[in-house]
Amino acid sequence: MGTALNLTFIVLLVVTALLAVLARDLLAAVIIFSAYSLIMALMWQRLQAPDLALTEAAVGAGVTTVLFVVAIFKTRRREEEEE
Amino acid sequence: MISLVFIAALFALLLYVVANMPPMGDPDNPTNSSEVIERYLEKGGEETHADNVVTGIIINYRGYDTMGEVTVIFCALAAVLAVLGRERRGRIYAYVDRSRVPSSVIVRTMVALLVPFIILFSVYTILHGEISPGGGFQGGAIVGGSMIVFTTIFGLLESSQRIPQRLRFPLEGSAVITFFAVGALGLAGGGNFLTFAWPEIAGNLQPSLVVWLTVLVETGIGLGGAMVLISILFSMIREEEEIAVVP
Amino acid sequence: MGAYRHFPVFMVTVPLVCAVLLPFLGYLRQKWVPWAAMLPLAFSSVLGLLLIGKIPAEGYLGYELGGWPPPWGIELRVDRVGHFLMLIVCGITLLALAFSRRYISREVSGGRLTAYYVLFLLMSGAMLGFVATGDVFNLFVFMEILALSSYALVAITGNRNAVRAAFKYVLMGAPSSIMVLLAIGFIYSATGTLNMADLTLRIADSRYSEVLIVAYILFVIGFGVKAALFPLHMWLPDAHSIAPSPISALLSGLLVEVSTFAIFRITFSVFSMGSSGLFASTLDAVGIFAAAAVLYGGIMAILQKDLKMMIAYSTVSHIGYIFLGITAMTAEGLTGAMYHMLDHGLAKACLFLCAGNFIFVKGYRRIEDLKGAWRQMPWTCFAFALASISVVAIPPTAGFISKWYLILGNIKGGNYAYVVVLLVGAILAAVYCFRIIYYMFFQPGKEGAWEGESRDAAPSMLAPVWVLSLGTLFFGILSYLLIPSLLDAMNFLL
Amino acid sequence: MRLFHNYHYIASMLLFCIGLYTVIVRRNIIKKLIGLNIMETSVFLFLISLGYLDGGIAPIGIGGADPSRMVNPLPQALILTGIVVAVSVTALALALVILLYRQYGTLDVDRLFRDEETGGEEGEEKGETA
Repeated sequence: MGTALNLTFIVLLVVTALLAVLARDLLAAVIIFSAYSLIMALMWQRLQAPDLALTEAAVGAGVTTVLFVVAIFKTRRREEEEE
Repeated sequence: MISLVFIAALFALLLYVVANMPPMGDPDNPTNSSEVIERYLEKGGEETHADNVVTGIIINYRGYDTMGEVTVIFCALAAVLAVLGRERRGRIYAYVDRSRVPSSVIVRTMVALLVPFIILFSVYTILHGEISPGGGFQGGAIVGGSMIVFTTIFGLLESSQRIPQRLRFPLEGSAVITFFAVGALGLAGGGNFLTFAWPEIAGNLQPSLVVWLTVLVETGIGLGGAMVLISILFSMIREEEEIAVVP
Repeated sequence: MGAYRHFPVFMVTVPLVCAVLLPFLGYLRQKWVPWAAMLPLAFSSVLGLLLIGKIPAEGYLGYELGGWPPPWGIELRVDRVGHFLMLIVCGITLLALAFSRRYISREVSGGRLTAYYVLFLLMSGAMLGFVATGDVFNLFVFMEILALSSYALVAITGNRNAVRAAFKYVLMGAPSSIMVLLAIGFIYSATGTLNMADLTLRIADSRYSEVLIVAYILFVIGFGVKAALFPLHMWLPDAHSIAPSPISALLSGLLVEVSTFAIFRITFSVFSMGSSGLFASTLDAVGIFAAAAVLYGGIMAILQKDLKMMIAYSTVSHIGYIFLGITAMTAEGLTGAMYHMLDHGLAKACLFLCAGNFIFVKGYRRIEDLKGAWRQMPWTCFAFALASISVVAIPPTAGFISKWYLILGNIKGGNYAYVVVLLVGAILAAVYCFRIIYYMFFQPGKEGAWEGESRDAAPSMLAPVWVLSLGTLFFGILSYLLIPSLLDAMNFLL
Repeated sequence: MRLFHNYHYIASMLLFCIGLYTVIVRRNIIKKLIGLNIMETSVFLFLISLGYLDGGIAPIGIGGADPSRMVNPLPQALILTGIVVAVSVTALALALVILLYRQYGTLDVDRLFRDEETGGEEGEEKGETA
């Protein structure tokens, strides 16, 4: 049971990481990255690190994501096309 | 193409390491069996007077790392301000505030109601750091997060009046300063820098003294961290073109 | 043990805390900030000087922070070599700061001026901590303060090229920091401790040598980016040439060397080499890259048209020299490497500050524009010439002494190919340095290039330059003061 | 078999390489920074898994929790510092991105560094001055 849950989390982590990397819409990528951070926080809770889960949920999914979103609003949302 | 090959080679190398690493979760592997951990876990409670061993390590055993850590966030603030500059003072300048997101009354009311509770929760997180998960920086990040929500709904002008620059400015360095002050206090007691306890001086009061100092440092980190995060956010949100208006 | 056992921690912490207090002064009295910023560094320098001769007989001065004994708490550990480097750091940062006062007020204004001094102090304190610490994770923390402040200082003018160079630096520097963290994770997994002295003991009888070797490789790559070792140097020429001149002096004269010192430390204090053949072959590979760096840096420096760009490529070349001393694995080679850190710090800081003088007074950056410069700026030109002589390694200067020992060390280690490389490197250095000296002193200037009212740079900008260039001469002539104790310390390490 | 048992480690190495791939190969600079963050969290995951103990409990000694069953608290303390460092680097890098976009109008590294050869010499014009 525990292993299955951990493996599910890991698969989710890899999938979200890949999606965040491959998405062409930067805002979408950042939101997926936020989901990645939240899953990471859950994973760390599973590894008995509640302090870090709290920190990652507040910092990784919260502050970092917002900083990214602000930066995207200040710049542009879509990745540029190949020349 | 070269970079792909490089990354593949690196991955293979790392897999090779992982295959040769001690099994995870085994009580006998070097990380879990060293005497370093034993002391932290068994004596941490009485030596640092923090039931949360992680807090004990952060504030007490490895306090110098944490002092470096708070210097890093201060450094990040100085760096961002050096690159982008501070937002203008709310009273003197007004600007075309484009940071607001159009929102309905419901959202505005809910946010206005929620933010105080989020801040209350963060205060709890900071002050309860030594007995439950959480601590200074987590609480600070939560305050920062709540101000972010507030800013997106009510705009930079409004929120920079709620937490004005002249309030943030003196508090931004509070984390480093409290840490240094507490560290120097240990020196004054005849110990080393960052010593929290002097049994011969404090006597029976020592446990509560350590707890109070821990809470003091946590509060400093929380306040400093929150203010730094908010200042960084404001600095990034601020618009370039500002128009001066008569107050 | 007297009060001096507390000195290392104050040398590191006081600049950091003063950096945090500086904005208050900037708010009250902007004009005092440049002067006030010198105080903590002067304080650290004084403490550092007072420590001379106080390092105990066991070879290091340990300091248990928080009173927790080493494997549990963090330890600062200043050995003779570290103390030597800390003194270099104190001296050069102080001189660069003195130079900054006039120079930077033209390039940076308003609130950023305070930010400049804050970041400068953070960077200096972090460098001191980086050298002093005896704990690998603490090393990482100081490395991050150092990295963040240097990223920002490169970009501080807000000039578009500066921002771009800083971003390039971030893109290389940040992943390298993460690699160092991963390496720390690896050695922690194999030993269960983070203290360097404790690690040495446990690595010796660890069962997980594969993990340790990869950790070592990651350390070398991670610190190699910060030290700009040849294939990882791409950020250096841009960042060093575009940053304001005092910052270029710090980056080139200190940051790169401090990072090299980290590799030195990891190699000799933590992994205490020689336990396995694979470590030795890693170090051999580093030696090949270092030799490539010497040649590549020298050739690229000759090809440059921009003065600061040329000095930056010369730094790439000289980092190769230092690494060749480390990979020689002999006491002479290591002494040469350490002495080269001193010489290179002084000479490169001097060259960059001279370039700063040219930019400040006349706005000239190109090498061509320096033709006939000595008529108007004789003091700067003579200091530049003296520092160049040290870079080329001509006898009475410190550069000669360090290269002598580097060559001696490589001969003793049996690496004759590297001896040839070192000699070729010196010839390349002669080409790029003497070209400029020739331009300055023996070529007629362009019409109107060196006329006008402005004379040589102000005394407050000439003094640091001259202290540095005379320093190369001083440590060249009086090298017998330092070399024996360095040789002792190195024999102790091996 | 040990390789499978250490699946947390494998996952973090995989994530590390995904992040490194993004930093090196992707051309958009915000994407690169996302990759950087993925790299960082992967290393954090690795360090936390190092301290895990089978059947362990969180290292909080309330209500007579058994110290011998607690997971290793040291990596957790280190990672807390690491997270702060990560967010600091991200903040600075994003500030640089905003400034770069203001000055170059692009987020694409190839376009950003296209005129690099001449960049050092024409670099006199000031960009934004505060």
